[in-house]
Amino acid sequence: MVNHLLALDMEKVEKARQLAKSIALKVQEDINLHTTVSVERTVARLFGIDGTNHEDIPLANVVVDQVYRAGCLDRGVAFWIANAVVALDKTPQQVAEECSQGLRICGLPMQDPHRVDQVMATYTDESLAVIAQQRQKREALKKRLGQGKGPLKYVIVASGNIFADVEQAKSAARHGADIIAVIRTTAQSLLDYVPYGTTTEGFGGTYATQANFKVMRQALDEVSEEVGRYIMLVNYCSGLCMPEIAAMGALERLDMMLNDAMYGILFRDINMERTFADQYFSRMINAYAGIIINTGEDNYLTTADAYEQAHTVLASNFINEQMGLVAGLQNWQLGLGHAFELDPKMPNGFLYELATAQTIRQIFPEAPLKYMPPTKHMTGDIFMGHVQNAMFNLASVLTGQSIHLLGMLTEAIHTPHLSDRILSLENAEYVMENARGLAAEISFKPDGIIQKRSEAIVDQVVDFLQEIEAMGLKRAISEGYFADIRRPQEGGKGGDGVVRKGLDYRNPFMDRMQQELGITSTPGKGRS
Amino acid sequence: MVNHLLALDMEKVEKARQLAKSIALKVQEDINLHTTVSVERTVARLFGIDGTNHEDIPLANVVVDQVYRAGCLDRGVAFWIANAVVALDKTPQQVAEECSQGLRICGLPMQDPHRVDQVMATYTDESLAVIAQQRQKREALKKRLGQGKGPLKYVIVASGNIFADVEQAKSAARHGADIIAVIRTTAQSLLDYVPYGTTTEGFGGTYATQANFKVMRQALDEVSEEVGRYIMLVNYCSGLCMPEIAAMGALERLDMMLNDAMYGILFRDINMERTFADQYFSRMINAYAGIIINTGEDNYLTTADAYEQAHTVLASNFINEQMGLVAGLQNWQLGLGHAFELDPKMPNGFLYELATAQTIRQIFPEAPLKYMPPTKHMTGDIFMGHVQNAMFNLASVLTGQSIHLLGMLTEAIHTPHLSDRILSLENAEYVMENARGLAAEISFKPDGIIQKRSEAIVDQVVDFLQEIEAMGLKRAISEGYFADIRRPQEGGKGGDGVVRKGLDYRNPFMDRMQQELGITSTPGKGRS
Amino acid sequence: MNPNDKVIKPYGDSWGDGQVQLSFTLPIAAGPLALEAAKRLALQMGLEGVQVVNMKDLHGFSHFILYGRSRHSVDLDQISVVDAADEAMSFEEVNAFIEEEIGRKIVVVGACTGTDAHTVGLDAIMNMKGYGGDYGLERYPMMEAHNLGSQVPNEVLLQKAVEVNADAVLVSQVVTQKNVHIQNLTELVEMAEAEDLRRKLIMVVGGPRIDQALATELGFDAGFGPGSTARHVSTFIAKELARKLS
Amino acid sequence: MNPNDKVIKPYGDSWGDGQVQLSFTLPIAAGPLALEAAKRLALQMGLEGVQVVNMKDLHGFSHFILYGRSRHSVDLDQISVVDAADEAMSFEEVNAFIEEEIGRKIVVVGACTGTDAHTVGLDAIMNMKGYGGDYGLERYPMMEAHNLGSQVPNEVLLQKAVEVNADAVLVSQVVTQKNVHIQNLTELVEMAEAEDLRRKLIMVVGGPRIDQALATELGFDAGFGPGSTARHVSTFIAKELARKLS
Ligand code: B12
Ligand code: B12
Ligand SMILES: Cc1ncc(COP(=O)(O)O)c(C=O)c1O
Ligand SMILES: Cc1ncc(COP(=O)(O)O)c(C=O)c1O
Repeated sequence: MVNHLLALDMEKVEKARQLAKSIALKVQEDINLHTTVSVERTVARLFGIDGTNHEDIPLANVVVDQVYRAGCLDRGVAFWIANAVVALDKTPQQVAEECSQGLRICGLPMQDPHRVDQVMATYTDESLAVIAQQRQKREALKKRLGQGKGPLKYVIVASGNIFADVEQAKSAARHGADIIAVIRTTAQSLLDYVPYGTTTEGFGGTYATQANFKVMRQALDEVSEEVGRYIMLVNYCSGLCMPEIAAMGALERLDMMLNDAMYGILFRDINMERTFADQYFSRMINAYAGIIINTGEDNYLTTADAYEQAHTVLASNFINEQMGLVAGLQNWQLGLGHAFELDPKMPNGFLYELATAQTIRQIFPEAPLKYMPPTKHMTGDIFMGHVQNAMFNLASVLTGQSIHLLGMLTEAIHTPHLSDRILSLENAEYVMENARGLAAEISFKPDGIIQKRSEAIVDQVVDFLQEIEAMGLKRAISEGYFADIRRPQEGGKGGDGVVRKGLDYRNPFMDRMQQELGITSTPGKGRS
Repeated sequence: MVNHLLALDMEKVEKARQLAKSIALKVQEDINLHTTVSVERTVARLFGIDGTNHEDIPLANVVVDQVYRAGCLDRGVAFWIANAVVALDKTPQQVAEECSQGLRICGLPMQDPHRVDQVMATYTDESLAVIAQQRQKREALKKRLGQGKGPLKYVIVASGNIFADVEQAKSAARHGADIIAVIRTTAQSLLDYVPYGTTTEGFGGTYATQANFKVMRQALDEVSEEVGRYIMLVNYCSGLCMPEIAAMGALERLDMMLNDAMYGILFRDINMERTFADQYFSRMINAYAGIIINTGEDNYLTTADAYEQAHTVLASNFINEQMGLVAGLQNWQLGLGHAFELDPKMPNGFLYELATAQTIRQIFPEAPLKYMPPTKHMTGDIFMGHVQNAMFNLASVLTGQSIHLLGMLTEAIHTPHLSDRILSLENAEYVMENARGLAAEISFKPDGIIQKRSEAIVDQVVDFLQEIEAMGLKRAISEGYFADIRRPQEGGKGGDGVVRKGLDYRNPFMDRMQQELGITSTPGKGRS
Repeated sequence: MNPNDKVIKPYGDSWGDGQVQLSFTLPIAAGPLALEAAKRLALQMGLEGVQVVNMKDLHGFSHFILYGRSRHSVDLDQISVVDAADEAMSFEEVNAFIEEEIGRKIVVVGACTGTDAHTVGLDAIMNMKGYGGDYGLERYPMMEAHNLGSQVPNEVLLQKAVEVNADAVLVSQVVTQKNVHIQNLTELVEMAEAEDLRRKLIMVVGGPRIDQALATELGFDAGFGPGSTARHVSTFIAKELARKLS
Repeated sequence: MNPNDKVIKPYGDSWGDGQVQLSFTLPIAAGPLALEAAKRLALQMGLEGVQVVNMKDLHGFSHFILYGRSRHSVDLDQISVVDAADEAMSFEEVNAFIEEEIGRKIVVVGACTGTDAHTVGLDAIMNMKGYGGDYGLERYPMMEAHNLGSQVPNEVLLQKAVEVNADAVLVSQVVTQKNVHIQNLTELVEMAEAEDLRRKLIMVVGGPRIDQALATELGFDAGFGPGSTARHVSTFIAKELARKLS
């Protein structure tokens, strides 16, 4: 239940929401016209295509690249695979393996459209059934084991080695962590393929691979039973393989995914069209799989000033919300991000932090908000850092945040060591339990600093969204509206992987999920 | 200005205050009948008797012991010294020196009472003039340099070596400390004399000597100019030499003194009569010198449970207040003590801490409350300890405490190292500045946990004081009413140093100060 | 190094990374010279890849926070320790043991000696109520426990021991500043020896900075640190007395 | 040791007490064995009077906080360091120096190379706005600064350097996990050498874990750590170029 410590002008909030909706729908028009190599590889994977060729290239890439190079990806890889399945009487996996031996599937004779449709339907059903089962399993486990009290304590593991990550994750769970995120190695988001197998070499993170997902999920299932809480697993549905990772996560029962409509553009210089198209399909998969997404607005405040730009975070929350809803996500799946990033030297900074956190809390009452700790103003002074985190922990429990990323005292030094995580968990446990009832005890003065700051942010956000709505999101991004970063509308990585859908484009997963999720406003097929 | 976050039942508060007054006045009756060796040594010191004999025994002790052993202390040492001064035409110091060579002053012929009176008056005037000058100097410095914003940051130095203490104190002042307390070596409170000269060997603290006071005062005066804030100096007016140290502090311009009506009885097993008589005279000196006292109720919670016994702290605050007022202290001089000592594992402990701190704040709105940090539940986990201190810092700024003893992350390990103090100062600076405005922003729910806890404590305190008033304070102490500690009414150290005043008892300092401070209710002379 | 090795190193996030955090103050102002001095100290301590992550000027002093990889390791097979906690008997077991093996009450005298006034730790061991879920020695039917309280001079403790014909003395020392406890404990043992009491008495010391090694070094029979409860102490005394009497 | 000694030790509250705090994790469960192992490690590090003040069980691991007195000391007279901060010229001075000594604009190219996407540090040095009160290199009239941004492959950086005829390259490395920066920086120097650019270019690296010693070791001309500003970097480059040209 969300506290109403602030008096919000709900008309302005509604106005902002409508502006964001209009912004999102405008982007969506474009999204509907395009597919991407990554979307198509996702389809291939969901058809069961797994493994790599002799050059370690994933078979999903082998197949899609071939179709792309042959210039026939505008029809969707699903069609070509199904056609080959019918033509050769093989499974999609076998077809893919043959592709890596030289088979050219676009060159195969066209088969009976009815049988091709049937094949598509069969493999789609099969795959979606697995995802649905995983979703049910999660729900059953959550019901049986329960979860932490919340704000849910979320920690990262990032040793680079999945087996070391497992040790670290288990130890964290045993000390009170509710959510484990396996941070990705620094280079992965710009790889246009998903590495294969379990991995033990990463820098500042561990490769996101399906095998790694499986290893960690199993370990967390074990430790969940041990601690009597369902421990959630998170990875990054972000970068050039966004929807593929969504599919892998759905199959391996991840529970949350970092997944943002704009992060890749801003922070990885990924092409806009690519990002928008990828995020749409990936969100649909997350929606279907019952996965909670975590958006990345917190990142804005690492490059932009947290006081000046607080409203940009909120604006982006609105946009992420609308783009999420359009893709079929429910409100309870929208882990909108924000952060405790004010300069600790700012007088009354804590009051401003409370103002932002509580404003966002009240504007998105059903969303499992993701609250990020201080990072930018953390220094090598681990003692002071631990105190900054304590104040963050307090702000979180006071404003009823949902997903609470634990700040690490060593934030400015290294990805967390085993003991850093435990110290942080103890910090959060103490502060939150010691002050749990405080939110219900207090109210904010009507004319106080906190209330006024909240009003200012809401006013700013309306103006800001109005400007963006007028110029369009792409132009706004190109003009540095978010995070003080400018990205050209046509530039960025992975732009060549965007393909305009043909009239006969098919994506049976999208069709089926749109139907099941009740997405009507956005037709799945392009009109050329 | 004190916030009114809680609705207190002021009738009950007034009732408690009246009960405490009655308790104090009953004790005072007894006090008025007695003097002690320490009170008399104080008189000797104020007459200018300084230095030690060849056995390192302070001359004040030499003189008073002699008079005591001769069985004529009931007349007061002032008379005997003045008589000797007239008889021998020497200064009190010369008289004392001769005492250490064998002179027996009780055996000297009685001199003209008028001349004896005159001598007493002269030396009393002289001494009190020095004290008054120091008081003026303090006021001028405070006015010119100003002080910190408050809660005033109070740190201890305790290296055992006054010169190392000076380094540590200066470094602390430069990093934001407002108040420096030189902790006494562990053995000193039970010494029935005050060591002499500068000292470099102490255990868990540094000897309180007049020379050490001077060294530190000078260092702090220098650093006060440097940092542009008047840095206050604290020592311990406690133990068997309570009033002597008051005199030393008054002469050397200390600004605060740990000085409690019951601490010595409870925590040092000092005789009750002795403690009560000593505290009365010492407080009068502090009152005259414009020194703020710090009472020691925080100590109760190191042996008793902080939740169960919170009301005993408040009860003792009331008693210390009344015994302070009786001795001529003003409200602004009453640094009543309390502490943040709840078990950090207690759910909603922070709310209970706020309740107590705010209740005490509102009950004593003019008192410069002394708020003590967590000590009992500090462990070797310095990281967690630093967070406990952060919450304490927050509680302090939220409830507007006055004198804020900084918690040290190494509390469970050692007396503070140089860097411990700095880390703690930075912790407090951050938390307090970051949340300074919070108190003015919030209000507590009328039916909330905090308000109810406050009411419960006030109810308990009235009952508790009622019981004590009925049985008398001495019996209450002997039955373990405070700190879970029982002390027999007749037992304890230093009891043999209590002397019933004779009809002709003279203490010119007490007379003069009572007069100047406007103390009328309590006649300074005994009737036998 | 792998997870099954018996030769272990500090661990950060990969096996054998040797990660150690350290902090200290140097008595010179912060600056390049102090920084270099800090690094050299860390090097001498056997750290590699030394990272000074924080240098703070403290006016004439400087405070450092460092991380590094320890070159040192410890071979677990070379260490033999006994786990007192594992071997401790329960309240009932201790009493039964005393009844059977000694056949009379064991008499103990406890005190915070010297200038030490920290009674909470000794009380935790001796008082009825006990500590950490274990009853204190006063509650043991087969023990006669005398708690003399705080700031007891060593001679007073020994006098009392003689007076009640004690089997064991229990000494608590909490203040350790400038090794005041070492002085005081050494004095006690020397006095006991001088008065020819040492062999008769089981001598036990406890406190937050006390451990078995230190206790033995100072001539005590046992030392009990943080987390000790009456069970540990009573087990030790009962067994030790049985051994002495047999 | 006394306050005027040149041979210094860590300081707690008395001269020469050598007080050091350390913490680490051992890959075994907490208990007497782990405790002893922790102490032995501290001993090997040259600590005396080791106090394990906290042992925490982390399920198969244990975390320790320790204090001790370091046996090691450092002789300040044996250390020679230059204080870059003291020697740095001001914005105006640097520009004047370049005009006089070089007589033309200095061309620099900067990038976060390899997979590193942390641009804030490099921007702090290069952007107009600058950092810590100092303007960035782009603001210098006598500098032509090209900031290539993040995740720039080493070859792209060198190509650009050739293209604009750069005098210096500025590399930022923030991610240091598993020494990824060492690999990447070594590769850059080797490439520069292979392409015979090394002698022509002044090569500078910066980042929170970079210092002069590491930079030199890897074959760079200078390394800039936390707290560096454009003044320090521009002074170095200007003087170094003047030296090379003379
Ligand atoms: C409570 C307390 C006090 C109370 C003591 C009340 C009382 N009646 O005991 C008061 C307020 C009076 C006090 C005063 C002082 N204190 Co004090 N105090 C503490 C405090 C906060 C807690 C100690 C405690 O109760 N621990 C809980 C008990 C259960 O733990 P324990 O003692 O370790 O006992 C366990 C084991 O060690 C063992 N054990 C202990 N004794 C024995 C004995 C036997 C026979 C056995 C078998 C086992 C055993 O079993 C116990 C249960 O597991 C500590 C800081 C801290 N958080 O630790 C400082 C602390 C101990 N005090 C300290 C100091 C310096 C003082 C003073 C000297 C300060 C001064 N100059 O005025 C004074 C004077 C005291 C004196 N003359 O001794 C320092 C000691 C520094 C050092 N290492 O030397 C500490 C560490 C605080 C600090 N950082 O400065 N103190
Ligand atoms: C902001 C930030 C980000 C932002 C970066 C945005 C951007 N455009 O820069 C975002 C959110 C994108 C990000 C992402 C990641 N980050 Co990051 N991030 C940080 C953070 C919070 C602050 C860094 C910063 O901006 N510092 C401020 C600047 C001014 O300081 P500076 O870089 O030290 O620069 C100064 C000096 O070093 C020097 N300098 C620096 N460069 C240069 C160059 C030259 C030529 C010169 C002369 C001087 C110089 O001068 C500067 C001014 O004095 C730090 C934690 C922290 N508090 O330090 C983590 C941190 C650096 N990130 C880290 C990691 C691991 C990552 C990720 C790899 C995590 C992941 N797996 O997803 C990703 C991927 C990034 C990638 N591919 O590189 C780790 C690195 C750990 C390590 N030691 O290897 C850190 C330490 C956090 C942590 N504890 O895990 N991050
Ligand atoms: C939405 C989102 N995606 C991804 C990442 C991680 O970085 P990357 O996947 O780009 O390496 C973040 C970083 O916090 C994020 O917020
Ligand atoms: C009033 C008072 N006196 C004295 C002391 C210090 O102890 P002692 O002087 O008894 O050694 C304290 C301890 O905190 C105290 O509160």
